[in-house]
This record gives sequence, structure tokens and C-alpha cells, in this order.
Amino acid sequence: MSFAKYKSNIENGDTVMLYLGFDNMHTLVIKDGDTFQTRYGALRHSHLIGKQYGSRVYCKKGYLYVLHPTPELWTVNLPHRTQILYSTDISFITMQLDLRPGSIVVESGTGSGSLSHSIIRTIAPTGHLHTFEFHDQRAKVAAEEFDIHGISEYVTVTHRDVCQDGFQLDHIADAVFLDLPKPWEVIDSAKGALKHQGGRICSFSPCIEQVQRTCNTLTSNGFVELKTFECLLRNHDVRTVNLPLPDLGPSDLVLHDGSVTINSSTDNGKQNDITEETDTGTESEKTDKDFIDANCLKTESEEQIVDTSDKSKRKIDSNDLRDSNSDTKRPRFDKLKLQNTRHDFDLIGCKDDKSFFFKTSAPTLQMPGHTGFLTFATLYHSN
Amino acid sequence: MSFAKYKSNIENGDTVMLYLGFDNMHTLVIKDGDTFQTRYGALRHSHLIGKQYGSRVYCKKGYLYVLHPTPELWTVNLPHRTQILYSTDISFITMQLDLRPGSIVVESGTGSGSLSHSIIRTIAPTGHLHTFEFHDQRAKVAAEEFDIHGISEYVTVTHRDVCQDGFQLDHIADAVFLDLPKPWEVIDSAKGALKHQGGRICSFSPCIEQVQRTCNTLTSNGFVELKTFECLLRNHDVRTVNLPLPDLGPSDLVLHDGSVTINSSTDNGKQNDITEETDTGTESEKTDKDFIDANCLKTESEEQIVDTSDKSKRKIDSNDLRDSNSDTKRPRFDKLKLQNTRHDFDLIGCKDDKSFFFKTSAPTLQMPGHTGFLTFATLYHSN
Amino acid sequence: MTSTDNLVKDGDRVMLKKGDNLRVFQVHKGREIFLEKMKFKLDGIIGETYGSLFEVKDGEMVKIVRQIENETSTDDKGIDTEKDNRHLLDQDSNQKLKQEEIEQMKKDGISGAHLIDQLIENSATFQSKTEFSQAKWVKKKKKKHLNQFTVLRPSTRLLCEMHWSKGPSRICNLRIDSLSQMLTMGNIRAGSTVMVVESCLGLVTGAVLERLGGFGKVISFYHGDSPMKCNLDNYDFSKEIMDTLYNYPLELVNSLKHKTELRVNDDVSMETADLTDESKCIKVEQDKDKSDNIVPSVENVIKDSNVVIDTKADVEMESESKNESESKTETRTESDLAEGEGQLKVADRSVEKTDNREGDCEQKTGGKRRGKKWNKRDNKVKKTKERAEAKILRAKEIVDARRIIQEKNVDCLIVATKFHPTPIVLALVDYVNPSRQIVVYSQFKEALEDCYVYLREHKGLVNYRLTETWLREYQVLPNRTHPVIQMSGTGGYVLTATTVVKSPN
Amino acid sequence: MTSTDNLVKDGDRVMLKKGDNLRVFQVHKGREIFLEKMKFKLDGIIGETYGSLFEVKDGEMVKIVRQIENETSTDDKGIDTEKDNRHLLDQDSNQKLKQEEIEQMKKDGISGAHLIDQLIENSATFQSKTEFSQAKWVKKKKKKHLNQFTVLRPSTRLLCEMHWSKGPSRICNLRIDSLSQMLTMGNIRAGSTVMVVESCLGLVTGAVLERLGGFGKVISFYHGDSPMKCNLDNYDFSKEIMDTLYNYPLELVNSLKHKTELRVNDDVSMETADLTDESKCIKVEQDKDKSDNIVPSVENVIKDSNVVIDTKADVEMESESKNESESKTETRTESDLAEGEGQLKVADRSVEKTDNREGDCEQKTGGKRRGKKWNKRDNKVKKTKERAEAKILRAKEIVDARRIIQEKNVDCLIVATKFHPTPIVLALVDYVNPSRQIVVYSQFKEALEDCYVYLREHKGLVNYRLTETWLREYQVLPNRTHPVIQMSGTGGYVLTATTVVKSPN
Repeated sequence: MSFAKYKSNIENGDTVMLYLGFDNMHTLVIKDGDTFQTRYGALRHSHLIGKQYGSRVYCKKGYLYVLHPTPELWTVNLPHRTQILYSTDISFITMQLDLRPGSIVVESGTGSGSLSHSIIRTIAPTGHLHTFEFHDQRAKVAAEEFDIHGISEYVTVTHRDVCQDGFQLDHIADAVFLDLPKPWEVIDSAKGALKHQGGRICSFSPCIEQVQRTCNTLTSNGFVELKTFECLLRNHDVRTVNLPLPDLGPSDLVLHDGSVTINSSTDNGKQNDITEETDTGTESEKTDKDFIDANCLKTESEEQIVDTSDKSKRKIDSNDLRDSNSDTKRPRFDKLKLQNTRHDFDLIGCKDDKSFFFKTSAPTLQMPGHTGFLTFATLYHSN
Repeated sequence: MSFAKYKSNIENGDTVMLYLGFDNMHTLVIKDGDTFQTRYGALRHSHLIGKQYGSRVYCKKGYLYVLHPTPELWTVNLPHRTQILYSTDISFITMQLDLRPGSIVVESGTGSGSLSHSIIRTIAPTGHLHTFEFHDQRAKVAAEEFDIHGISEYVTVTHRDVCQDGFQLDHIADAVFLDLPKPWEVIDSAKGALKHQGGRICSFSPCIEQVQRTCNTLTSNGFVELKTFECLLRNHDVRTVNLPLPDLGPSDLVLHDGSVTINSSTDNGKQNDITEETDTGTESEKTDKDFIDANCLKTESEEQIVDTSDKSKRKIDSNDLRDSNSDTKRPRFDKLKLQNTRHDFDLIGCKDDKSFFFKTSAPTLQMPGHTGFLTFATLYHSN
Repeated sequence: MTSTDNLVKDGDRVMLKKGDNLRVFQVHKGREIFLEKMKFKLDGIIGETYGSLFEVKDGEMVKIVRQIENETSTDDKGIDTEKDNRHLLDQDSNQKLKQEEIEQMKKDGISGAHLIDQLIENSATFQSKTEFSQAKWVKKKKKKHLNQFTVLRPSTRLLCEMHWSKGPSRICNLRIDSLSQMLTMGNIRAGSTVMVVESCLGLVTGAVLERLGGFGKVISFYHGDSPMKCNLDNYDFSKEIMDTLYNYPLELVNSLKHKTELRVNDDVSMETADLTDESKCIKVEQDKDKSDNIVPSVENVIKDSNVVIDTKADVEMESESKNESESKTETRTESDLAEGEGQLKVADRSVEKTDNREGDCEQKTGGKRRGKKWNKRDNKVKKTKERAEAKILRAKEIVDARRIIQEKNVDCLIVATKFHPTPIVLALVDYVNPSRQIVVYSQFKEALEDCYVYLREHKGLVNYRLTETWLREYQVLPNRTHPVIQMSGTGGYVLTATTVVKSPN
Repeated sequence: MTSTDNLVKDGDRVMLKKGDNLRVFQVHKGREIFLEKMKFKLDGIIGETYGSLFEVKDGEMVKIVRQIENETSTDDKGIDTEKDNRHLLDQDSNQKLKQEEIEQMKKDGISGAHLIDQLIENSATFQSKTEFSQAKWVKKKKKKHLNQFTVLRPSTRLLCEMHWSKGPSRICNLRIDSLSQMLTMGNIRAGSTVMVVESCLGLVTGAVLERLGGFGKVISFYHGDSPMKCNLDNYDFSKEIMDTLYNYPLELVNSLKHKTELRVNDDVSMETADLTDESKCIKVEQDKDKSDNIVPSVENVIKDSNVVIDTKADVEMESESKNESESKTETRTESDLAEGEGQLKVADRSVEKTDNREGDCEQKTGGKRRGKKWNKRDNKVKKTKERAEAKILRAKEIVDARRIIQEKNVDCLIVATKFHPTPIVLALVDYVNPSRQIVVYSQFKEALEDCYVYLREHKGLVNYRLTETWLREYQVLPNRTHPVIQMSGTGGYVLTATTVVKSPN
């Protein structure tokens, strides 16, 4: 029931999402009497029943949020039985297939049901998904999941190898989605599944050779307007950067009992390192900032937000106060001299005598480089 | 001579670059007595002789800069006889082929000589380029250009179809570059051209099918560490954006003789459009900002810089002055209230009562989507 | 939009597609449209199936059979030819037919296929080309000279493509992949209540309406003078879908936080009512239960009609009564209207501006309203009445929308405007239920960084993400497969977050 | 670096490459290195050709024959197998050999090929795999267990790859494609004079030195305590190339604008000189021709030696005299040095810190200096002498570098530091000739936006470009061709501009 529509309070049997932090989420089916172990301690299911979705729930060692399930949260938390499609590709597929309430959709294979949940969300309550899976067990588990999630009325799961036996659907579908190693084997059958008035098709393939062969078959089957895309997600990490200003020394050399004395800079060792406040949480697992997985959603619990903000404020304040006696020796980038400088200089960040502070949302160092090629085509009605 | 090394003043016979603005550059061989027509009026060559490179030169209707030639300026200004390689790919190729002074390089085909100039720059004065071109005329013109540019001592141009006749070079090269429709036909010959101690090879192909076949041939010829890349340039357009703040009305409704009067906002029609100051020049050709060619270098003459800056300053000033009597009705984003707000809020741009100003360097709307695939491989010495 | 009803009808909005060129037209029997330098009537498409291919012949649309492109026939020729191109120069100058002659042939109604034949015959170099080059040449010429259009139903996908190709700045650079992310990350689905603040020519509002499919509610916020209705015409939505749309002015957003209640007094039983005499009120009453500070209780009397809408009534009920009232205020005159205007401040302003805007739309679509013809005098009278009706409707709609928002039962907030989003998001985020998605789009990353910082300060959200998507198209052709040569450098940025119950600490 | 000299010699720095894993080691006969959890000697590679493949066997490097990978043999099998994978579970747990057993076999010096055979024999599932899966499995195991290394000469390309894979933040996220753009856009070539300000572990300085190939001059600016020399050791540059390198401290940059002249008085004929007695001076004299404002004339007496370098002398000459002096100050003691320190302020500071830094390097490379062995006492004496020498050299180098900069005949300025680049660029841009390139790298676009705005204000530049490059790698395998699954999200940003003659207005 919980996937079918929004509800405000948690009931026994609901599938809920526990949000402990960005890369720490769990999915949970509420079963009165059960207990779930989180890193913040045990959580009794009964404790959740009746709670409003979105509530903060306290465990012994911390708190978490209990969130309403969505296809997107399911996608990042579902048990993987196969490679799955992620929300970036799913979004684009949904748009390109013109899905909306009432659409009749054919999908093969069901896989782990990641895309299926999303399709059902979009086509309900008046549409229907016919999903085909050649792996018996996977088909069964998917059907069970749909049932638990309260969306089984919108979907028919069929265990069949469609490459051999076809969809056996007679012109009922608005759209067909294929995620098969040899999609070209089912194009003809897909054509038969699409309504007489025509429809849209999408084939997802990781390798270009599959795309080439699929395109050939689509074209020879009368599909037109073929377009092949890649759609890649780029996560941006919002953070405050404190870029140190270099010590370029005094502009005049000071004569001091016969030798040149330059004003040796006050201990810059620490201050000269770039300080970065990753706003999006500093979780304990995140040991190496350089290799944050871009596939992951990054976030933070509210507590951490407050922490980071306070830290950042303190840092800046202390910067404001620190030794300003060396003013005359350094180039001036004083923010408070606003009136004397061009406004333009001030539209990026803040400068004090030692640092250039600014907000940046740098792309994560690693990002998805490829998920698959999405080939779309239209079949127009045959006269 | 002008390409061989930097010189400070222009001499007769030099190839110079006239810089009129970003997408308005010309290349010119100085010939005492000649005249060149620019959009700012006529320019007598004699007027340039003796001038320092980098000087501003005045014509009737404006001025331009006369720049020292570089392979990069040549690349964007050369006469196209074929599709050419641009600096983004060239840079990456040069690095991946380990080019440096002293390298012996084989190139096929010469094409319009875009890459050739760049290779010669990097391997001079102790290296040599052997470049092959199957088109007779192109080979001749390239050789002439190298001569005019004073770099012919570093290059040997050969007119030959290397697919048929091979390079006929006996283990002398450190690196081989191929830009051919059927690179696999010359891999064997390329292997023979590379030094016994081994070397690097690069093949540039626009289509993946060529890459696949080339990789197969490279592998079966003993090349290892095959890597295929695309390297794409993304130009960023630095500009000041003035994003209007919306009028969300008063937070309390004012009772006015029995009817609701809301404080109608002062004419927002114009102010509510996003103002963008494209810093990088507002040239007269640039009619549609939406379709700036990303392949082009964007820039401005100094005059235009001043203009834009002034305009931007004026605009902000007037914003600062305009009706501040409506203060109480709008959310406050006052920059000067710095002390009362978190610093974080101020690290992106400036806000006044009507607008959020900031600098951005938005990517150009159009960018190169593909030039070609660059396949690199190493040949190690044969025992 | 139902699948059984797939024939083009008079009055439908249709999209004509030729290659990547897409345009929307309303079908009017006998009326000529102007497209691709040609004038022609759409009569030929009436009664035909959507998705059919037509060719313009003698100013009429004539249905033709779609032929299967056989790209595979050029298999393996790509590579060979590329090599041979070295000896070819650009051959277009070798066409013996002059441009004027070609244009004349077109005016004379030559069929596309015949024209291509003529071009081949008059090309000095066609025969010297390789088979592959010939095929490429013919394809190019066909694209240029064949006036073949596919007739399509408008959809978000096609409208987004159309706007993007016309100039992305008009839709804040909102590229189709970004829009698709917004709808998915917003969990937009049937039954939801969605607040939309956009200035993307109705594209976002339309996309949400499409995804709701007539189930749920969309509250569309408009800046001063631009409710979305006009732009939504392109979608040709059914009444069921349009009935889920509510419009609310941005300039009444700040006032939302004082839990006041606007009420429209509007008598359903009124028939031939005089504008000046009717008593229609929008009452703004303080919700004394919730608001501690003193807010003036205000009342706005609008003398149009006196339907009293019970604010506790179901929304479906409301729209019915709204439609009734629509058909009942027919005989008012313009002068009546003028008298009524002095006191109608809230509703009036937006209605007036809406009318202007609708005027713009009319000009664009040929100065005529769908399927109706009047002489000018009748038109004026009717228009006046319509305007008066519209005023009442708009006022009621504002009241309705206000009530829906203040219920704080909203499932999603989507912002995609030319304005700085932060103030809008901060003003509206608290009306969204906990455990729901907010989605903020901007063409400027900096605007979203700012929004993010303020939201963090505001609290009540988790799971922030600031993302961008890259869209790369590939050319897939035998021996010529590669990413397309040009790509879009930016399609905008999306900030999403999940609302949670605000904790006291 | 010459092509005829292609054999590994004792003392060379070599790169060991296994897959994408790259490390630099110095070859020392008889010394063991530690890599990939193994201890072994590099003796086996001495005298062999660069590019050879070696396998670690019994703690020694044994040359092996490189075999041609035959990927084509699995042609057309990719697709078939993918389908059949559906029934496979992860089979690694079916390996009967335990990890400890495998490690023991390795310690016992089993050859890689033999180990793989053992693994196959003990795999419960290998035979049930398809041919393609078997090939894939073997490849994976080989990568893991075969201790085969290719021995390579260090180069910018390989060092950049090495640093990037170790952690890009250490080199300011400078990706190889960005670095390549910088070198090209900077028009770096033999004969140029290039100013480099970097904190990318010497990668940029080394890249520029490599491209200059011993022709030209590189002025490397260092922050307080980190001249680039230590990091440049990895490059194993020839003396000819290292002689083109000059170091200059960032903290003397502002003083450059007062056209003063630092002079080192250093007597070439001095031999066994006492530090306290020698009269070595750095004189800072005002260049009265050019500077109008009053700058104090200062003089710094360094009592090390008294070589007087004629400031008009040719640079090649200078480096010769520098080398001479290097071999002449051998017998000084540490106490002498200590006495000298009080008066040596400019040079001293940087030299001291350099020494520390070099100490770090030594620790990393095994606590020993290249190709030399002393007993501890000798070592101490020698080191003291060396340090004293280094001081003089550094002082001279500063003087030399200062003079080169102040000639305002620089051909390129390259900045790629952890500092905010704007102040550095503004302070140095005017020493660059007109019609030359400046190149500023930053991992933060905002820093370059700021730099751009200030440069525009500063004037004297045209042809600005702020760019980023995308690097996409492809897996090209039969029926399995696609872009690689992970890519780098950012490799930094590059701002370039061309200097012009500053016009009076």
C-alpha cells in the first residue's frame, strides 16, 4: 500500500525507508514485534507504527528519519538480483516513452524491479505494466514485492524467455522497454505488442555493438526517428572553500643592520592548506574525500548540518580577528572596502587578508562514466 | 622564421596574427607595400614592420592587436584543406605521445598542417617530423607553409599513399600519429618505423568502427596498453548575472476602505528579466546569445572590456539607489547587513532588495560533442 | 488523450513534425497556416490517424505512405567512401536548376519525389558520385525539399523539444533530461498535490498536469501578469486535466503565512445578473486558532455574483459549481464591468492581466478562438461577459488555491523560474508535507548553491542533492557510429531535498 | 633521455608499471625495494632495455618475454556469454586454495604462470564456465597474482598518471588532459623562458622542463619551504635540463617591482675557505634608470665565498661557474656554518628549508643518497659542506632568477597552486613579454573567475578563455565496446590569456 499513494502515518505492513545519512539508508517492512539493528542502536518496529512519515526517530546512539517509500528511494535500497537501472536513466526513459497515467507498458526483463516500480508510479491508476522475466525466481520475487508494496493491481509479471516465445501481446501497448542482451530478437514481437496506432520503444544496452544491431532491426521493422542517448548524472558537492592567499613578501626590502630582512610570514603552515567544508555531511565512513562515489546520494542528518555550519562560522570569525598587523605588506582584498572597489570583485566570494572564501559546488571526483546507451524509436500506425 | 622562435619585432616576411576580437582573427604574411582590409579599415603592411609583437595598431574605424604566431593561433586561422585537429585534441596527443625536443615523429596525413605545426613546435630544435600526405597538392602547400613559417628544417613532407606504400622508414621514430580512414592498413608499417627500443602510437578516428578495427590490428601487431579516449573542450563564459528576486507581496494584507489592497509592486516588467553581462565581449556579430559557437574562442578588445565593466557598475549602482521604500514588504537579503547574517550566505554573490547578483561562468550552450576517438598504444622493444 | 480516440478532429491542437522541426497548430477547417515558407490548409488531416505522414501538395495536406528507410543498404560503404571523398569538391554549385526554378516548381505543386528526380537529372555530378554519396545526397535533398509532415499529438516530450530548438533561453535552458529528472525526483504521480512555480512557458506545469493525468491538484504560481493557461493551450489537455489546475499569484505568497482565509461569496442561483448589483466577496479572515500576532481582518467585496463557497467543500464539487457559474453570467456589459472594477483589487488585477495575455495568444494562433465565429459586435458583448466570468473564476480559484496550500498537505514543490529561487522556496517549503520531495531548477548553479545554504539554515530537509545531467546523443550508422558532433553544454541544474518533520531543537 | 642510451643503469630512477599501478624507484645494486607486498632487488634490470618486462622470482627481477594478448580470440563471444551469466553466481568462494596457501606459494617463489595453473586446478567451477568467462577469469587472476612489471623511464605522462592514481588532491586535481592543455596553450617550447608557480609536487615544473629539453629557462617559484628540486628527482633529468631551472621564493615576489638588483659577491678562486671569513654578498641595488620612487638600497653580506657574478653575463656561463663553485667548497664544518647563519637572511631561510625537504625525500627513497655510501662521520662532514654549498648556490640562484624576471623577457607564466592565484598572477603578469600566453590553473572555477575579473581590470591582456576539458575513456573489446563505467568528474579549470603591449589609455 505504501507505494501506491502517499499516506501520512506508518501502519503495520508498510515498507518504510530509514534515513541515517546519505549513504546509509535501509528499507524495512514494518512487522509489529520485530526489531531492526541500525548503527545508532536497535529500533523496535512497534515504535514506528503510528508515527508520521518524515519523523525523526531516536535510537540509543543517535537518530534517524523514517521516510515514505518512493520508487527513487527503493532504487537505491532494493536488493540487487541483477544490474539495475538508476533514477537518471529511468527519468529519461519515462519522459521519452511519453509515460503518464493510463499508459500500457511492456517491460523485459523485470530484473530487480527498479524500473518497474518507477513505471507503475507513473502509469497508475489507469495504466498497466506487463513485465517479463526469463529467470523464474526473479519473476516470483518481483511479483511478491509488487504485492507487498501494494501495487500488484497495476502490473502483470510473466516468467518467459521473450527472445524465444515473444510477448504474445496483441496490439495493446503504448510503449515497450527492452533491457536484454539481444534486443533485436524481440523487436518483431514488440511491434506486435504495440497498439495499431503506434507507440514508442526504448532499448537499453551497455555496449555499442548491441545498439548497432538493435538500430538495424528497428529500422527494418519500420520504427522511425531513432535516437540513441547517454544520460549521465553529475553530482555537485556544495562546500565552502578557504583558499589561502600567498605571502608574496613586502614590496620593499627593509634595511636592517647591514642585511636584508624580509618580514618573515607568521606561521602559515596550517593556514596555507586549503580548508574545505564539505557541507554535505562528514560521515565517519568517509575517510577519503577524494574518492566519494558519485553514484551515491550525499547528504547529512540535521545534527551534522548544524555542526558544520557552526564550525564554518567559527573559522571565518577567527580569520577575521587574526593578525591584521601585516596589512601593509600584503595585497589588499578587503571585503569591507566595498565602496572603494568595483562591485564585480565581490560577486564571487569574500576575501580577508589571508584567504579567499567562497562557496563552490565542485563536481565529485568520480562520476558515472557510462551506464548504458538508450535507444528510442517511434512506431507510427500502419495504414 | 616567426614560428621557429619568439622575436620581439615584426619584420618583412613574417607571418603575423591580427586580433580584432575573439572570433575575428586573421593571419597575414607581411609584404612591404601590400594593404590588408579589416573591418576597421585598411591596414598597410609597412605600418606593421618594426612594431613590437603584441602592439595595438589603429585603423580608421578601430584598432586591433598584432600578435606573434603560435601553432594554436595558426590552428584557428589556417586555410582548411581538410578537416583539422584542434588544440584540445592536439594537446592531449602531444602529451600522450611523450613528445619533447628531440623526438622523431611520423604523421599521416598532413592534411591542413594543423597538428604538424604543433608537433614541430614541441620537438624542435633537435627533433624531426616525417609527415606523409596522399594528396599531391596538399603535400606541396604544406611544404610551402612550413617554409614560409621558417620551420622547414624540422620537417620532411612526403607525398605518398602510405596505405599502399608504407612509411619506408627503418626504426627511427619515437612516435607515430595516424589520421587515416583505414589506419589498420598501416599499423605494420608504423611498427617498422618505430625505433627498436619501441615507442608510442596514436590513431585518430571519428567513428567507433574504425577504432575497433584499429585496436584489433594494434593488438595483433604487439602493441600494448591500448587506451581509447575522447577529450572535449568546454568553454565557460564569465558573466555577471542579475537574477531578480520575486515579488511575493506583503506578508500582511492591508485593509483599505473595505477592500483588500495589496501593495502593487513598482513596475517590474523590465527589472524582472535576467540581466546578463557577458564579460567576454559583446561583438556586433553576436546577435543570438543562445547559440554561441563553443568551438570559437571568445574574447574582447580592451575597449569593450572597459565598456562592459562600466555598464555593469552603473547598473549595480542604480540598483542600490532605487526605491528602497518598499523594504518592509520584501524579504531582506541585504548585503550590508553582513554582521547580522551568516557569512555563508555571502560567499556566492551580492543581494540587494531586488536582485541577486553573482559572477558565473556558465558553459556555453553549444559545445563540441565529438571530434574523434584517440587511441593510444605502446610498442615495447622486441627482444 | 485516450487510446481509442486517435483521429484528428477539427479544433485539435496538432504538432507538425519535419525532421527535428516541430510546430503546434490548431486545426480549423478551411484555414490556411504558414510553415516552412508555404501556405497550406490542414483540412486533409481531419479524420486521419495521429502519427500519419502527409505531404503538402497544392496547398493541401495529402496523406502518404511512410517508407521504411533502408540504412542497412549502405552497409560497409562508409569507410570506402570516406577515402574517396578526398577528390571531391563541394558539388552543389553544379546544380543546373536555379533556386527560383525550384521554388516555382514547388509553388506549382510538384510532388517531393518528382522534384528530387528533377534535381538528380539536373545535377552535373550526381552520376560521378559513389553509391553511398548518392544516397547521402538524396537524403539531404529530401530533407530540404520534401514537404512531408508527421501529424502528432502534443506531449511534454515534443513540446520541450520544440521550445528547446526554438531557443532554450525562453525556457530557462531547461533541457528535456533535466525536466525528466525533476518529474521523477519530485515523485510526481496521479493523486498528488503539486505546487509549481515556473517561467518556462508552461512546460513544467504542463508536464506535471500530464503526469497527474486528471488525478490530483496542481497549484501554479504566476508572476503578476502571466498565469500559465495560455501556454498550456498547446498541450490540448482535456477538461478533466485542466480542472486539476489552480492558479495563484506570487504576490499573495507572503500573505499565506498568516493563516487567513479568503472567501468568495457567489450566488449560484443568479442568472442574468448585473455586475454592479451582485455581491461577490472575497473575505480574508484571520485564522484565530493559529495566528498569535494581530493581523487585520479584511474583506473584499466583489459585486459580481454571490456564490458562497463553503471552504470545507470537496474540490471536485467546487469545480462543478465553478463550471455552472461559468454558463450563467452571460448578459453583462462592459460598462457594468467597469463599475465593478473599483472594488475588486485582488482578483481584478490578475484577471485583467490574464485577459491581455490571452489576447497575445489569440494573435499568435491567428486571432480567432477555437471553433467559434462571431461578428465583431457579438464578439465584444460576449467577450465582456467572458471577462467578467473569468474574473469571478479567477477570484474563486485564488481562494481555492489558497485553501489548498494552507492545508499544508502539498506533496511536491517544483520551482523553475527566471527569478532567484531562494525566496520562493523558503516561502513555500513549509506548506509541503513531511517526507516529500522539493525540486528546484535553475540555469545557474550559483542560485541553487544559495538556495541550498538558506534551506540548510531553514531546516526541515534532508537528502540534499545538487545535480546536473549530461545528455549525449550518438549517431548510429553502419561504419559511421560516433557521438554527435555538437552537444548542449548546459541543460541547467537541479536541487532536490526531502522534507522531514521539523524538530523542536 | 637520448635515444641511443636506452639501457637501465645503476642509479637511474625507473618506473615500475603493473597494470595501472605505477611507482618510481631508484636503482641501487643490491638494495631491496618493497612493492605490492613483496621485497625484491632491482639488480636484474640493470643493463636491460627500458620497456622490458620482468617478473619477480625469488626476490629478483627476471626478464621475461612479453606475449601478444589475443583479445580477438574471444571475438563474438561477448554477447552469447552475457546471456548465460544469468545462471552463474560469484564463484570465487569455490577456490579450494586458501589465501595463505597462495601467499606461501608466492613466497616460495612460484612463477606467476604456474600459480595460475594451480588456481585453475583448484577452482571448483572453472570448467563449467564458458570459454569467454574462462578467459576473463584467467585475465583477472593474472592481474592479481602475476608479479610482472614493465620498467619504464619516468616521463610527465607517467608521473601524472602515478600521482593521479595515488590521489588527485595532492596535485590539485590536475588531470593529465588539463596539464596537456596548459603546456600547449602556454606555447611551451625549447628556448622559452617560463615562470612556473605550482604546488603539484613538481609535476608542472617537470613538464615544462621536459618540454624545454635543456633549451631555455624555467623560473620556479616556491612557497617558503618547498623548492621543487626534491620532487623533480623523479624525473631523473639530465644535468643539461636541470641547469635550466632557477628557483625563486614567492616571498620575494612583491619586492620585484622595485627595480632593484640583488648581487652575489662570490670569489671563484677561493678554495678551502672558512665560512665566517669569506665575503659573499648579496647586494640589492636600486636600478636608478627605471625606478623613480625612492627605494632603500640594501646590502646583504653573506660570508661564504666571494664569487662576483657579472649581472650582464650570459646565463649558460653562469651555470658553469655555479658548477665550479659546487666542487670547490668541500671542507667547511658545521660550526662554521652556524656562525655564518646570523647574517644570511634571504638565502638562508630557503636553503634551510630545502635541506629539510630533501631529508624527507631521502626517507622516502630509503634513507640513502644516490649511488654514494659514507660512514656516518664522513657523511656528517660532507653534508655540512654540501649544505653550505647549497646555500651559496641558492643565494646565487635567487639573484640569477631575479635578474631574469626583471629583464621582463619572460615568454610564459604558468600558475597552478593551492593558493588563490589572483595575487600571484597580478604580481607576475607584467614581467611577461607582450604577445605571450599566461596560463592559470585551479581546481576551483571560482578562483579563476576572480582572477579573470582582476586581470580585466589590470589590463594588458586579450583573448581570455576559461575552459575545462572532459576526458572519456572507452573500453574497446569485441562486442563489449562502451565508455568506461567510471569517469573523473573534474580535472580542474584553465584560464588562458594573451599579453599585449599596455596602451596608455
